[in-house]
Amino acid sequence: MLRYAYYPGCSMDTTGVTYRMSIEYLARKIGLELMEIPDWNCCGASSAHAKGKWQALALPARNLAIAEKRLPGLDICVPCAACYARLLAATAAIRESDETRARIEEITGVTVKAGAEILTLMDVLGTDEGFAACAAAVERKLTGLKVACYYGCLTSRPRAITGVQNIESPELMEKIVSLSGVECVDWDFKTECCGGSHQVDAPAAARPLVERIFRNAKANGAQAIVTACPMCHLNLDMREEEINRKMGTAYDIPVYQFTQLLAVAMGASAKEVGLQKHFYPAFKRLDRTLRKAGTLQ
Amino acid sequence: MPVNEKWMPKILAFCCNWCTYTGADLAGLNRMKYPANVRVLRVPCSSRVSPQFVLRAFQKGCDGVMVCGCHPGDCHYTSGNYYTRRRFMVLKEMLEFNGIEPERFQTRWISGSEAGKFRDTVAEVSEIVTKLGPNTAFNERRAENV
Amino acid sequence: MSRTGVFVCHCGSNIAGALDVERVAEAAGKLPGVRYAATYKYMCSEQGQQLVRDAIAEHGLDRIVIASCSPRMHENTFRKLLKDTPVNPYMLEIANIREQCAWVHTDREQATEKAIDLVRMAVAKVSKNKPLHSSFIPVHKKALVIGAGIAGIQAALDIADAGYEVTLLEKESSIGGHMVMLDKTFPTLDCSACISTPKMSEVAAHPNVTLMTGSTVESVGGYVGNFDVTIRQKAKYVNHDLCTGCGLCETKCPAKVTSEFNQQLCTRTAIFRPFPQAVPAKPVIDPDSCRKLSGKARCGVCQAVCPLGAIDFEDKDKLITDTYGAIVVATGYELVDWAPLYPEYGGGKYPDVITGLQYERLVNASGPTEGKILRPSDKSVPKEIVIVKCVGSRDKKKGRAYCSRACCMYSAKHAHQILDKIPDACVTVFYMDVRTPGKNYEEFYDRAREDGARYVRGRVAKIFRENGKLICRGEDTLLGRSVEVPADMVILETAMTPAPEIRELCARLSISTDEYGWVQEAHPKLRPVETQTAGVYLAGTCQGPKDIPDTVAQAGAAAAKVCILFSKNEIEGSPMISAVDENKCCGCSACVRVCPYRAVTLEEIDSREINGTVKRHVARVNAGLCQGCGACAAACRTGAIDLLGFTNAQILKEVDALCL
Amino acid sequence: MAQLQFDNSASLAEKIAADAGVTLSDCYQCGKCSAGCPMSASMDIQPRQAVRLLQLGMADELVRSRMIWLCASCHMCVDRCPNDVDLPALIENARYEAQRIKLCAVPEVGKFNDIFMENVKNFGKSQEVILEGAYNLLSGNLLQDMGSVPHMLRHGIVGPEIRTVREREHVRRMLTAAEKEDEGC
Repeated sequence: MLRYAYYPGCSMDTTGVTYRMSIEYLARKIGLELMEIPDWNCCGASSAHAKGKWQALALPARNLAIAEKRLPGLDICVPCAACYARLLAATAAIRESDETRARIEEITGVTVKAGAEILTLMDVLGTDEGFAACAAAVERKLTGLKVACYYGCLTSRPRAITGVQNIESPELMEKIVSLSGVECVDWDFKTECCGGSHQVDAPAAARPLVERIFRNAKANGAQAIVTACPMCHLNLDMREEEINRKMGTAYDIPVYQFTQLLAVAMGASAKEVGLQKHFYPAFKRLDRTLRKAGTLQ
Repeated sequence: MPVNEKWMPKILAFCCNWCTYTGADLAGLNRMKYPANVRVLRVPCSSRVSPQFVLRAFQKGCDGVMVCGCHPGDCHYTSGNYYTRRRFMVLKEMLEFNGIEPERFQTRWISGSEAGKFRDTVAEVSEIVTKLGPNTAFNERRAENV
Repeated sequence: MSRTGVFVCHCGSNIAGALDVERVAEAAGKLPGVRYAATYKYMCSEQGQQLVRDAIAEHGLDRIVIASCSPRMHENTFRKLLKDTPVNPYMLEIANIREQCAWVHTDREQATEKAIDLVRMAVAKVSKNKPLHSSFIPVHKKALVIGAGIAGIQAALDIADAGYEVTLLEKESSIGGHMVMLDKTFPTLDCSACISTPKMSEVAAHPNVTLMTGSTVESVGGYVGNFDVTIRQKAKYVNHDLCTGCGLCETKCPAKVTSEFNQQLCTRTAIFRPFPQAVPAKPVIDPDSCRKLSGKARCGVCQAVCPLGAIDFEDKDKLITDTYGAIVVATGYELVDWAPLYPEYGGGKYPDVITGLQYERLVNASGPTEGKILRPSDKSVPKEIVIVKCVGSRDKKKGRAYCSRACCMYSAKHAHQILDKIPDACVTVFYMDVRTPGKNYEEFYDRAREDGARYVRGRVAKIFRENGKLICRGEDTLLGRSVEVPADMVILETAMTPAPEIRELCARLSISTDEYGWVQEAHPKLRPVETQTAGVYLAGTCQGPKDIPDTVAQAGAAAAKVCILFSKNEIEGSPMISAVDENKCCGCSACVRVCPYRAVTLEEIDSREINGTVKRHVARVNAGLCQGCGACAAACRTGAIDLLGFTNAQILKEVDALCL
Repeated sequence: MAQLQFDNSASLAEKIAADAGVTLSDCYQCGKCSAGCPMSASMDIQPRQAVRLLQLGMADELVRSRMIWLCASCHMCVDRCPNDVDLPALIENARYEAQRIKLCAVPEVGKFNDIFMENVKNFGKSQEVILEGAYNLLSGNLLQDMGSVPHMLRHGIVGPEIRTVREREHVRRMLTAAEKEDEGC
């Protein structure tokens, strides 16, 4: 049964709005039940574990506790990579030592067992059932569009707690997004970091990271980059023009969430997946692909 | 021997010459330290140790007995330690049947290069046996004094 | 009543420094049956041994207990001493009061107590010892050498030159191993083929050597001096007696497969010789790639063109059994399969990221590019080349913590060759340390730097292709800055690992390997070419990574050990083997079943009973096969079969003594 | 410049290593971490040198460095390290020690984290608009990313709406308790 507890994360209603819209469209289409954790709080992202170890564990622990009480027996689907990393780290810490669990329960005032598995949206759609449901729901193909699948760092690292075998070039997103008919190029910056929050608080140091990703994607013939995290999407999409301006590059690579491409392949219109909300114009390339493929709605 | 506060258990360790005895020697070469209440009895292979010897040791007043050999698959005589493993699984039940705490009898696989493991095993077993106290269930000599 | 002598050794201060040796001797003096007890500073010294001889004569001793270091050290020394005294060498017991007492206990009182206990156990045991006499085992003066790389070839040559018969096995279709793949060898840069092919032809032509290629060991039985070994020789499908090696069939064969010898850089035909100077210089057919044999098509072209009718598609594997006195394991190494271990170096998807051995084939005149360094992708001459060291070695995360020893030197050789052959080449070597532990090695490394190789200290984190260049990301840790070096070709100096089937072979020879699969030598410092199984010796990289000079030295040492064994017609077997008291034996065959060496058999005997003679079965021990493990003695319900030297009586006495 | 002294802050180095669960002697300074670090180009000391400072008992220099604030904790270094040295954990604990003595060599990062956590303490959730606005004010780069604000407003990416957690008092209590716990050890 495609039913999971759902932890959207703070950016889903703001910078991650296109991700939310495409996930909701997708979930409706394939019958994926995402039961939002009631009254969830922020996972702490990169700031909590910069401030203190127990602040970093307390925030996600409360969410785990609510999910265990209100949505028992369901694994937790976490579409945002940063939230996934924090919930996973808390789960690992709680499972690893009872002493940690006791101190967390003392701090948060709630009992937490961390029994539920923490999954990214890719994991969910990568299961046999999820994959079959997506395959069945695809109505049109985006044939001819060459994309570079960008995972970012937190969906695969640290391997000790994510359990991902190949942290250098995973294949999961390629497998899922190929359902939409796009062609995935083989490139080498799949899991290089995009700079995360440093794009805001250390822009001079962080911008080159994004430029490096665009450079390798372009060098390998990518016409678009596909992400699976609101932070990665924001950092690539929002900074492309500024990089072209300041670094004299001419990248013309729109950035899509993998759920947007799937949704469009399942018949969603540009508006339904929020293409107009992108910082770097994203409508033209998809529109031309669909026209060439003769399957525009 | 009345039980005084610093009571030292007497533990007999049958050690196979090719692996555990070599490991014990290596522990000596590396000047590792471990409790002095274990006496090693050298046998060519752990499969030479008959259950009779173990029962004799307990009967005569040993507080703990160990049978140590090569890791299964590494036996110098190819299959000796398979017999050891089977024989002493059965013996453990018999000891329990006779009222001897099974923890007093330990079988361990220690190779010729595992000096540290030999030291840790001796320390661990002597701690176990010290906690269990003197072996009163099954020994003639102590029965007379107590 | 036994007249035992106890000698407690000071061992300088090793024992005397940690426990009260005088008190141990004094306590020993009071033990039942002890006639004489003394201590001496060095029992194993000449004077110490003389003390024993005098004491035997003076006090008429018939049993000796030495309380000293481990029996594994000096039991033989004292046995040899007793040989020329009236006391039988096996009327001796050693109490280990050094490695297992003085050196491992800090409390002097407890150590002394333990030493006294150990001496009491030894005295009790020796009271039940009986004189034993060695049996003698015939030695078949024929050696088996497994693996015909430079190690196997050298060992076989030395044994054969000593006048003994040798069978040299090689699993590939030609001998030569990895050395013959190389172009030059360090530190003298002489050509590898020039120094190994002569040895290959010499060993092939040697009257005492039987060369069997395409052969592996199927099973091994018996013991030192009498190993009966079954060898599987794979079908060659070419009758080498008829074939003259003209090579016509190779030119006509339509099947093309990647060449293992040339490290997948080019193809070979199904009927092939791996390289021009192959020994034997006659082709074999690889059944998997041959269209006819694998059933893909009718083909049979080679048979049609062969002027001598040497092709025989009906050829079958042969199993040959023979008896050998000694076995030398020289199975060599393989390079680790780096691609699945290093996705960060491209995981094998970039054709221009090659291994050291692939480079050796490129630069080798008989290689796929006739010695011109051309990069595999577009056969162009690479100008910027990066050499990455420690790929798979010194990397716990990738499963191998050890250093592969030879790569520091051969990477300097690679750098030198590139700078020599490609005029304006630029070579960057990423290293952590450069280890030059041999004669003229450091000078060789200096030359590589003088030639212009740029050594950057730092381990490469990532290799990726961008705009036609292979970008190597490393940190120059001496500069403290991260750096990206673009390259046309990258050479990975990958780790050595043992040959693939080494674990099965070692199981058959009942010798053990370490966690990585390197064969376990008897003693890393004192017995590097011997194994725990008498009669089985080691040579070369099967024992651990090493370079050619060490390999050849070890091959000579292994050959010497074989010759020592063969210098005697029979060897003295240990007398500590099982013996059967036929009166107690009821023929239940429990001992027959547990014996790992099939040394015990049931024999029918005529037994005189009250009502006349009766035929019944009793166990009988073959003195040659029995290795003295004692499994039978522990399995025997009636105590009929017992292990001499470790009899039930002796061990029970030792147990009783401990518990007084 | 006074001659370099080792072990000028050895106990702090040991504490950082112990808290991070790292055996410093595991690292043989091969540089694979620095080589793969995406932020290494703009760091005053390389990731490898951070471990070197701790090995030599010079934690003080690490705690004052910009590097520990520029690390994006992407974990590329630990997942490639041949000896499994958990460098992100060392850097994290160096940050905690820096905060205990009120040090932050890259003030913008410190401010960003403080504002972020204030938001979470007040509302239970991070508020992008307040985070962006307050950060610009406090960090002094008033016009940073202002160019894209019209676009974000027009498309409802950011807006006046404040999303809060009903039990945000519980979140506040929880975070205050956690802060005390963090100061303690």
